[in-house]
Amino acid sequence: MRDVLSPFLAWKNLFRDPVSIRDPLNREAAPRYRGFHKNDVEKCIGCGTCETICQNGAIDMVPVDGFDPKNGDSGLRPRIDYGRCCWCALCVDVCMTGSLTMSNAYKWVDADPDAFRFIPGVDAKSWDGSEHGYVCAEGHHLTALERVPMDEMEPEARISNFDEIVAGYDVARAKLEADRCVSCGLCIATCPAHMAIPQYIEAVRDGDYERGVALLYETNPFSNTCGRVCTHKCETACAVHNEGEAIAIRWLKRHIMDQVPQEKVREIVGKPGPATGRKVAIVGAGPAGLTAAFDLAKAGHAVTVYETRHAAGGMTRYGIPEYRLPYDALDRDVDVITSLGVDIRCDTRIGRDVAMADLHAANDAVVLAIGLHLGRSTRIPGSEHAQVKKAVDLLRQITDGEAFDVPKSAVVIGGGNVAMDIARSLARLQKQIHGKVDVTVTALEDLPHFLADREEVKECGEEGIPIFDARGPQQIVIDDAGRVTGLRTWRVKSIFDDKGRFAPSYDESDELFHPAEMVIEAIGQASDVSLLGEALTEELAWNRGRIAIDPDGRTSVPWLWSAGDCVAGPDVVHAVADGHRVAASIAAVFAERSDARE
Amino acid sequence: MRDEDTLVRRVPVKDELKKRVVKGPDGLEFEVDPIQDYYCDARPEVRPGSYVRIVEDLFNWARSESLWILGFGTGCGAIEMRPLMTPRFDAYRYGIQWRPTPRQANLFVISGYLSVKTLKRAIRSYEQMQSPKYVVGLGSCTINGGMYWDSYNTIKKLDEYLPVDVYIAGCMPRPEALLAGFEELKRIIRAGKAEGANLYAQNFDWYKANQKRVIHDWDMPDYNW
Amino acid sequence: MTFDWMKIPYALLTLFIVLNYGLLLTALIQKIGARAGRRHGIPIWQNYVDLLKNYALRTHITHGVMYYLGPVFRLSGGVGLLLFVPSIYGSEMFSNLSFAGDLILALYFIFFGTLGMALGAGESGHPHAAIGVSRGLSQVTAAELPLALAVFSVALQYQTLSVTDIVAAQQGGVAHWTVVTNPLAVAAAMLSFLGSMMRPPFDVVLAPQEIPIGPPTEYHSSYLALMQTNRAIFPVAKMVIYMNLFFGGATSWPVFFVKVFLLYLFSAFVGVVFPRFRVEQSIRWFLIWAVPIGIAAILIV
Amino acid sequence: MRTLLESLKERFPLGPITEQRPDLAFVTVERETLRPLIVHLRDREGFTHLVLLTAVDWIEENLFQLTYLVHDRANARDIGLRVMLPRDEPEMESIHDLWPTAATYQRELKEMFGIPFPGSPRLDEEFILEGWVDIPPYRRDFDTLKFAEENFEHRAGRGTTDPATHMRERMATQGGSK
Amino acid sequence: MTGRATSSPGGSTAASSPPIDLSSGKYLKLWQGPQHPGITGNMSVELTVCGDEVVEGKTHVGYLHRGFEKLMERRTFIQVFPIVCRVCVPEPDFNEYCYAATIEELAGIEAPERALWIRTLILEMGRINSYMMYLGGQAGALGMGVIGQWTTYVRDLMLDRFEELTGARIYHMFILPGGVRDGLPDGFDGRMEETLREIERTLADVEDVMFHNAVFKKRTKGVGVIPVDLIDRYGVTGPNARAAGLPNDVRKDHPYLVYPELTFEPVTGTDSDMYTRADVRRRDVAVSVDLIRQIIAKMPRTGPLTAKLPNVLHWKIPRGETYVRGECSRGEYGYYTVTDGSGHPRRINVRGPSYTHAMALLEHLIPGTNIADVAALMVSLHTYPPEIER
Repeated sequence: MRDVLSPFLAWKNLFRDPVSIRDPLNREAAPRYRGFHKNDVEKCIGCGTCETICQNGAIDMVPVDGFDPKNGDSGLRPRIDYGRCCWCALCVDVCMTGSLTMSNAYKWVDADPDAFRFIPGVDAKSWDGSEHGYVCAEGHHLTALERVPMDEMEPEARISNFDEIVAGYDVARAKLEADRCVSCGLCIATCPAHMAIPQYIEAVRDGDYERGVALLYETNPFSNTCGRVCTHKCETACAVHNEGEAIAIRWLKRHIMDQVPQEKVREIVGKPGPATGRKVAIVGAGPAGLTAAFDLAKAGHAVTVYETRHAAGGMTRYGIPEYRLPYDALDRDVDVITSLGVDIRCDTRIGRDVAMADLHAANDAVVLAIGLHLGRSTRIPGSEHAQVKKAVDLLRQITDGEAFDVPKSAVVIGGGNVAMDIARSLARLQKQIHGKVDVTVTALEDLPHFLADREEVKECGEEGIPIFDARGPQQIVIDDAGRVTGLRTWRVKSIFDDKGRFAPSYDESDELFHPAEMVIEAIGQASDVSLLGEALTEELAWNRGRIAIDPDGRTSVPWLWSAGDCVAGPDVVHAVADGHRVAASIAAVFAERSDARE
Repeated sequence: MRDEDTLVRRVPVKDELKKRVVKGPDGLEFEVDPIQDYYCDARPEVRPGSYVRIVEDLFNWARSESLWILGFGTGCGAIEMRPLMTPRFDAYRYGIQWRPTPRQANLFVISGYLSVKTLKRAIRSYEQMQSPKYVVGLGSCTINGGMYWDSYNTIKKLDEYLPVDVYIAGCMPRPEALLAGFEELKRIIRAGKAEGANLYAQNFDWYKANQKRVIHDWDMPDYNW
Repeated sequence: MTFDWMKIPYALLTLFIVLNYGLLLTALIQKIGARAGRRHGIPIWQNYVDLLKNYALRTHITHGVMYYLGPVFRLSGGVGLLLFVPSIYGSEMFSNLSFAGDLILALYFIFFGTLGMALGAGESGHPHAAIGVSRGLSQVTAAELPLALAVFSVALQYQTLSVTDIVAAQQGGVAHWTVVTNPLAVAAAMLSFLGSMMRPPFDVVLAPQEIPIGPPTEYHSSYLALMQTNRAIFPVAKMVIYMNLFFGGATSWPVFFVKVFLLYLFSAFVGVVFPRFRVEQSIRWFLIWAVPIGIAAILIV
Repeated sequence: MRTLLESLKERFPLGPITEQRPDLAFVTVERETLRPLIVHLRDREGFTHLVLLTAVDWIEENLFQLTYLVHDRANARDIGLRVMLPRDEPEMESIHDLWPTAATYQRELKEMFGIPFPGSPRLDEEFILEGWVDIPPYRRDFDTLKFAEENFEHRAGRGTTDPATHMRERMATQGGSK
Repeated sequence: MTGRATSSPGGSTAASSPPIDLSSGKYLKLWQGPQHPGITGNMSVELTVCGDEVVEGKTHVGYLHRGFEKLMERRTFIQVFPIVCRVCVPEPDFNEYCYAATIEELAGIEAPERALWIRTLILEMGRINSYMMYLGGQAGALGMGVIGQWTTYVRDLMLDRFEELTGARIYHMFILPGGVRDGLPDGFDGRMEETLREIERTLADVEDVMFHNAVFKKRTKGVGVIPVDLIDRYGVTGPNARAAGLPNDVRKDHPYLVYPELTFEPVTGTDSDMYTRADVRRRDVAVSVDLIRQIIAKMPRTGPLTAKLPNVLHWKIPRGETYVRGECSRGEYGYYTVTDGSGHPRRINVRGPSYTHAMALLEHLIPGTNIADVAALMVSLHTYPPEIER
């Protein structure tokens, strides 16, 4: 009987209110709901990682008006196709800047199937201002944000010698570091040489170092060098940099070179091309000159490089201390280039040992890659004193092993890498000779605007070198005995005037005195253009003290090209890029000429 | 457009569909061609609405307020239909009901992706519905393939095969979004713009060509009332 | 007794009232059923819209003459049933054509529509329709049996076959209603009533889960609309008979409305909470439970 | 598990064994050994439950791997039997008489991989696909994206830009020099 | 509009509905599905009937086939994660769990403790949802729509809990390889408790109306009996096997996640008919409700949610194969994953319980039943077509 009557209990619901939602058309979804996308387009860098991870192929990267490519921003923005999206929010999880988010809006109805495509943040949508929506859980990242640490010498250990500080990654750590890369390629455009960075990082991940070397040599014959001392602009453009630490691109490059024996590298680089019978002379065996030499030799041209100093390498050898770039690393780079048959003549100065005119006469083209080897002076009172030195000169002396009196105390003027280099080199010498470090650095810029690398500044501090930033040098104090006793500085209020011209203003009340036996100026360099000879100097067009060149690196004289620091300012990888550029230009001109001949 | 021949059939005819001779109970033998004999092969025609504007408006209002959905859960979207018809969302309030047979339904909700096999059934079901009839594409996969964009077995653009009145984006769209979609459909119907059935009749050859291009074993009549 | 031509417009008026009442009533009952499911259910006017929509559909196809006639038969069964029974006792206006018919005719009309449906559905050629019709016929037959017994019992009780007379005999208070005077007959009839209302547990004829909609599977557009019209009229007509035979009839429209509503509610009350029997189970059920009661009713009288 | 494998090794020629978990091991066996081994496992060792039967396409090695996973309820452990078949002649003996449900798996494998199991019921009927015209789709050499692009229309108007290339080109034209 | 025309039921094809066999005239082919209200999901059963009795039933599937196992081979390990849940629509979380578990095992990753608790919570919530769908479906297949109204309502409430926890209603995409995406939101416990109480109330109503119902008993008792000796031969698992008296429950037999720390007993029945199966599932809901309470009470509230993953964009997993199973509402759900050292899975095979239940078992049970019972029988095996054909 119960079985007959019990079902009628269902009717008790008749006396309860229905549970229907009154207005389901305007019901808000849960705060965490994965609804339609939002994008903070100002924050977005267009790295395309969202596109990569989207398994639906729902995301296109498209150019957007008002967003031009710039360093670390491709200028593209994601456009999402809601005919594809599955709202898994992996794109939100993986977003490198956190700009891509989701609202909890969920209603989109349209009769037109082509309407379901939009660029979040650009095409205005009703949910743009929505507060709720899916966000990544705290600490939930699909990619690693912290850089894999690299072993390096402790400051106490390194200060007494010129051994290389960083140890380089071992294979396991390199893989881990390479694994962090999201392969967006934003770095490529930033790299002056446009190296195939994501690809060689992939080679590290795969452990295929020979492929890595081949990729490196496609764009840069100075990978041992650049792997250590490159200015690595790429790392500032790195997508990971936005929420974490940039990939150690430079160290990974070095890691590749460290893994492959030199013979193998030479084998990978290959042989020079079939001889064309054309001859090229290059003045200056720095990165720019040698890169041009490398390319031209690969193309089969006969290349001779003239170098004033005892060894090839230019500023990388004479400007960068050994603890940053050991000479054998540089030698390996040079070795590959000479293995292509490039003839490097050291201790040969143009204008002294060989005349410019002879070079012109004997070659089809000449490249000037003479670098910046003259230190600039502050020209403050006392700067003519003998104990006031130029940083570049000192560094050269150190490299060549020339003896000089290492001062017990020194002050360096300048906030660039050269200033750090000389300060730290001096510190090492002081430690070796006097047993104690006493070097001070003063610079016009305040710390955040230092031109030197962050690591350099940091390591400087670790090595016991105090840095006084925003100090304008006023006078080098010389005592009655004619000895330098120190440097007097004022605090800098501003470096540039309203129009952006260099015109420092000082707070005269804030004066400091830095006692020192020697003052070293490291405020910039200039080219030694005396070797050109008067006639050529006259003939050439100039641009603010530098040789004027066209975008291909050609000077106003048809047979003369110029490349590297002397035209573009100090930067290793830029010099490499320049070398490639002039080599390509020369090759093109040669091809034109042979066409004309036929 | 591809070669007409490749459209027709790339898969051999099934045995039960071949022409055959059947002996009747009275001893007479006659030939049977299943595709021709058992199904109607008439072309659909465009059926205009009433010429009297106000009558048509009234009819359209009635049509919009009485949406009978064909109970055919073609894809995963079917799962959100149940909440729609039960206490929480109670779509009956909005004049929306289920019909188990295509004859009596006038709204076909394509609930998500259509596999080729289901497309075949969906076309037949659609053709059996009476005009005016409406199609709602539910979910992103009806718009552009959705997450099955690279699948070998699902169609990507529903409007290539059936005339669609309204799309609802989502994967899945929530019941609330479905209701919003139905409200939009009602608006379109009231405005007299939901003429999918006539569109289908007008572009009949185009639709058929598209359908035949993906249904490789086309063994249906071209039109099935 | 001469035929009063005025009865025709009056009968049409009855038809009109019943149609509207039927449409609203079915919606109301659906709403009440929906409340058991904890929701609101359709708007009360939904049936009108559906009806209008179905009449407004632009295409319809036919499977032959009988297919066409099926809904017509069904509707005429409903209308006939209604018209040959007095709606309001004592009202000249709404006694309809009750002079002409008696209980036997009414019983015939109840069956008539089903037959028409059977023919039409059979013509539609759909296996579901065929199965549904065969089930429908067997179940209706089984369900009619107790009703017939009950009707005979009542006829014996009141010694008349005229519905009007039976209603007249029940006037004067609840105590005179057949439900009190002949409870067994009413019980048998009410069980039969459940069987004929196409609600669980006896809706295997329509059974959407196995033979969707059953006989009307193929019906659509205006055919369906015709059947919907009938679905508004026929149950009311049937309930009018029940009301007249067992519950003292109605002397005014409000009483009419209330009694019909309660009767309808009874079927919904049972229907909502039970699943459906299989066809052979439901036939056995009628034979085991309803028929003996009917026989007992006759025996007692 | 170890003792069981040892005892199996004595009775049957077994190939490489992988002990994935304490309760799960995979054993490679020859095509001919499969049936006696699986009957032994089912009837003597209590592996009464056929969990799944599926295939893996090792196209590089020109092999199909059939995996028969059987489960021992009493001891809660599984053994997966791997049978390697040459891809060009992948026929395999049917086990539908041991487990009726295997017939379904075998139908699917026939359709999706093209591995025939002669004698299995309804083997040649279409199972999941209908009107299929290409090679069996689960084979590795079947490219689903290509098939989808050739067969189905995708909505026009899509198109993406590679950030790296775009940046390089645009930044080069933007002004060249620094 | 003249001309002979018939429609075959529910869009079943011309191809597969041959005319009545003229030679005998005894049999009728009847298609149930794919467009048919009495079919669970999008599949069809081809019935050959003789009178009201079904003499043969063939299951036809493939209407929902998307080629998931192929698509997974084209995707990276993280990209597989959003698509696996689509394999089984009504209870998607088992796909996420099994996939994540196989990947974690092959890649040697261990999900943190807290994630395991949340995973268990989600799986039990999903189980309740699935059972609620089933109860409504089972009653609905027999013409009792009101049960479906109630159960779908409480399922909706549970979906609300899902929504606030995972950010989605149906496809949660929450159990990432390595962990889960987020912790419980504020105030979740209280709202969950309310939902559980509503479920218990509804369950009591369902018991009164559905299980103490003369007609329901009449329709389901003694119908669709699976003899105990067929259980393993037909690969029957889960409630279908437990209704036959076997205590087969992966949660007990192969304890995974945090089940070892929870107390519960597998629910079993004795008669192995439709009624018992329904009853086992109803009582299983109560077990799940209790489990959820235990989980909420015991779970750690702090701690990491995900293990440290390698960069998912270049994630590679060494060659290997494994099988991980779980007890879903229909039985044993498992993923067989093979990797080959590349960034994509070599092969993933989804073992859904419906595969054997809806094909071999259903075809075995159908002959001899009444047409009217086919729909209910199919429901009582509790099969979900998408996991059959994937």
